[in-house]
Amino acid sequence: MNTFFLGMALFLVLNILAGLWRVLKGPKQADRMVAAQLFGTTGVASLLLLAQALESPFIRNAALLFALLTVMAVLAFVRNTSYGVVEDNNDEHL
Amino acid sequence: MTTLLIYAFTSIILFSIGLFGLVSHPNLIRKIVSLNIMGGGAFLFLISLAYHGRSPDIDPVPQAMVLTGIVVTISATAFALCLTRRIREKTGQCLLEHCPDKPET
Amino acid sequence: MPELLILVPFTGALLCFLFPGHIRDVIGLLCAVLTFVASIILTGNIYQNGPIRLNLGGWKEPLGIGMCVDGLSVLFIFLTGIVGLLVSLYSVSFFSKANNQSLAKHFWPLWLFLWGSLNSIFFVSDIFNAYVVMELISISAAALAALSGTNASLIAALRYFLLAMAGSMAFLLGVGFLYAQTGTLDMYLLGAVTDGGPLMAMALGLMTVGLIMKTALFPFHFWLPPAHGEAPAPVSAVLSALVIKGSFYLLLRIWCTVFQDTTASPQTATLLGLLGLTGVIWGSYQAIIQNRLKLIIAYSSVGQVGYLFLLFPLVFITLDPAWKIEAWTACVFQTISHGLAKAALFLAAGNLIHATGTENLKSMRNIADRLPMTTFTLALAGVSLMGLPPSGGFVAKWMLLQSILASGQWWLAAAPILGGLLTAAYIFRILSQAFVSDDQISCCGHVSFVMEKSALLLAIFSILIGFRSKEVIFLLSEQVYFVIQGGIIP
Amino acid sequence: MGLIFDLIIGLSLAGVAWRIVRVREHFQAIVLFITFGLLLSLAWTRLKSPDIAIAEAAVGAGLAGVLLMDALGTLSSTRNQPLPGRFLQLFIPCLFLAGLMAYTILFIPADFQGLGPMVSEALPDTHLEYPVTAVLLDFRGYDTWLELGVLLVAVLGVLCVRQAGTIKGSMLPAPAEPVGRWIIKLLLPLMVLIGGYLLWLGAFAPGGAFQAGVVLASGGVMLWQAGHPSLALLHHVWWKILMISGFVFFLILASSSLLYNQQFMTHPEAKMWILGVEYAATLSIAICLISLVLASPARNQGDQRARKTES
Repeated sequence: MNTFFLGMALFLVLNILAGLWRVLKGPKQADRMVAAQLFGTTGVASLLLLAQALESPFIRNAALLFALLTVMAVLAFVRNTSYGVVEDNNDEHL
Repeated sequence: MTTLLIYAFTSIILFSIGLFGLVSHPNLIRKIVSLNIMGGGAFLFLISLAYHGRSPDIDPVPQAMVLTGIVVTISATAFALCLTRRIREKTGQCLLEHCPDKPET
Repeated sequence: MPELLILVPFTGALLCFLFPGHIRDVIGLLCAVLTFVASIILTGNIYQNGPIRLNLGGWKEPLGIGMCVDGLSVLFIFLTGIVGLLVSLYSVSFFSKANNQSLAKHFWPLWLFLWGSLNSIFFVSDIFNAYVVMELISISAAALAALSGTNASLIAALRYFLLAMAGSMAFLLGVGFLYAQTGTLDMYLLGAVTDGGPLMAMALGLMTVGLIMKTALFPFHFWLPPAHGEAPAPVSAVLSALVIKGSFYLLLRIWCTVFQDTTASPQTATLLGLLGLTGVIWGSYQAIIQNRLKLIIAYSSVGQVGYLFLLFPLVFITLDPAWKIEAWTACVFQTISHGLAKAALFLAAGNLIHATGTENLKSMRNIADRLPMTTFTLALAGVSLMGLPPSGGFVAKWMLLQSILASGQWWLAAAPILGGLLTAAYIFRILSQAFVSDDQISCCGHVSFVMEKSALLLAIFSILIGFRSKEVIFLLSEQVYFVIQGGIIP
Repeated sequence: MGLIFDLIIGLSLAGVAWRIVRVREHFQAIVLFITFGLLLSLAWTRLKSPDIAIAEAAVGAGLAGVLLMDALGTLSSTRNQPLPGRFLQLFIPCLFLAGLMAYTILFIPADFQGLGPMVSEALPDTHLEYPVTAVLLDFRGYDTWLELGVLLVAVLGVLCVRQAGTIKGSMLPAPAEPVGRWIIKLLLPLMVLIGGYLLWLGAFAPGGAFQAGVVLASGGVMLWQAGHPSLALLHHVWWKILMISGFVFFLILASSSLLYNQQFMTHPEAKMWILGVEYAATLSIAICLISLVLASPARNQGDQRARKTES
């Protein structure tokens, strides 16, 4: 059973790698940010799977923190883009 | 042993990549990010050692060292970023070379 | 007693952070005096009773962190105490000037933190602890270097800090390699490990590179002149007299305690010596061609630091213990006399800049009869840097030359001889300007009594230390030799 | 399966790191760096170090992202800059160094032991149940003290660079945004709860002062991001006192232990002590980190000028 969980976690990691394509391609900054958010979610899932596979329940706390904190980078991004810090030079990007 | 080797190799590669980024990038923010990658490499090396120990438990000393190291690195990063922002505020650029009020020597 | 040297400055830093206005100066000065007294007492204790080792928290090594105090550490502590006290005195007056007033509230906490962490690096006996302390030193030193807030100083501070951080990372990876080989972090236990494999060699390489970056040895010296030249005078004095000595001390400890028999190879030692030699010549040459007073002094640090690295080929290739001690003493003497003389020079330069309002060498004309005391300070400190008898610098260079001749590595002799000549050139260049009279330049603002006298005292000490070589040799040979050789204090 | 997992994680860490270094656009590098943190915390998890995974999750996902994103500011406008030259001159030495170190690693002794057994032997004497906490607070308490010092000095340094008297002087009124306000209503109570939970966990399981402090700090930063005034209500004297509390606690411990038992950094055998240290450290870590993130230089004047010179 543990191998199964590990395999699923591996699958999710591969998913993240596939998602990196979006970060590299863009084309908008927001696309990249959303891709990173997606990684956060995938990361939570794979951490939970790993917690099961390695029989180490405390890893779930790390998953909890990821779920809670990945939103902060987005908030910073939104604040910087929507309140006149990045926008003027990047109009075609947003 | 194999797990140790895989992660130790990774850590070495990370350290070298970070070093490369540090010396090759002119931009300050990128330099600081590269330093963080170097730090990640050094931490990964310590933790792979902790995992490798003979005893069934993980060696807690490298873990404590890495925790301390993470705090130190985030503080240093924040300080360096503050200096960077200040430099950009005053010179308009994030580069070390640009230095208008320095007379030629 | 060694604990107080850490506790007092840290407490002082916190109090200075909390309290505003003049209370801050009083607290800062009080802590400086207390720390100075403690360092003198500690030096006396070690001189009489020999090295001590403390186990923090009551845990024996390798589990707990130790502190080790021997002759080598107290010599550095002693230097830090004297320079620290006089720089603190100077800063009280320096930062009470109108245009510097707002800087005092940042200066005092950072400086006392720096002092405390310097003291703790001189006691260090655990390599990971050394990493943490080094970061403490780098951050506070970089913040102090950025104190004046000009563009150039900010950039210089950041350049220094990035380099210092990279050095720390290399050091940390080195710690990892050492731990992988030996499973311990205590320096003395590491020194007892006899089989030096590739892991140890790699650790030695990483740590050495990391530390010479912070010490500004020749190819890594580029950060030093702007960082030291752009800071306010007391900060420059502290940075060049003490901060680079902190990482040098750690390098010495690591080479002599951890790697001395097993890994330290003659080739690496020769390479370090060669870099030191190049540094002496290059730094002194650069100092000659500068036109700004503080840059001259800063480049001269690059040269003077080079001398320190001549120790490595002398100690790690020579086998005769008597000459080893001679080389050790020369190196420590160089550290102390350079620290005192350089602090004096920077403080005196601060006085001149304060009086004339500029630091261009040309506008320093006329100062000899207006500011005789400051000119005298420059001359005295210059004498010590050049290595004229009877100064501390002379003893250092004399003993260096002797041990070079005894070890048969003739090429190293170029450093004290050429370096001395080049040093004389830039010192005379400063002094000759001082004695030129030029009616067009009107001089001078008033320099306060304390600022003049504290610079003068430092210069006098740098001369006087030349008369106390017997005590230094005793401290190094009797009280530390055992510790340097990797022995564990009972 | 485990081996494949290790290989994939290792390769993707190296690949992402390489992209971070080589990518042209700074914004992409930062987004990739956040991903790098995620992969690292998977690696910590795999290496059975949940403490580090939690810390990395808290720092890498939250604070580091915010710090870098804020620092980037206008810079992201300089797209498509030329990649740095001198590629080979710098790359070959780094490659050589990597090869050398990789070769060295093969010599790690197979019977490597570390200090693990010794710690578990001495653990009963510390009155702590969890070895990592015991190492942090007891065996290597001096390191932890100095680590709090590093945090504090970083804040002092930031104040010095900003030429500001207090952190609050340099704090900006954050723009009030409706979405942000809504998010904090949802998340802030959770953050406080989880912070407390991690702190409580630290005595016997992965978790502890630093992790809790980071979570609380994230809460504080989030408050500010959403334009909530509550942080500004704290009087600056209290701010300072909270900031130094962790360091002061250790300082008092260190000096009092000198008095009653002549030995530096020993502590009384009481649960109260551990609790006190953990609480004080958590609070001061949280406040210091908030200060580090928020003490950002004023964005209006300088950046306007900066943008003009850049474009």
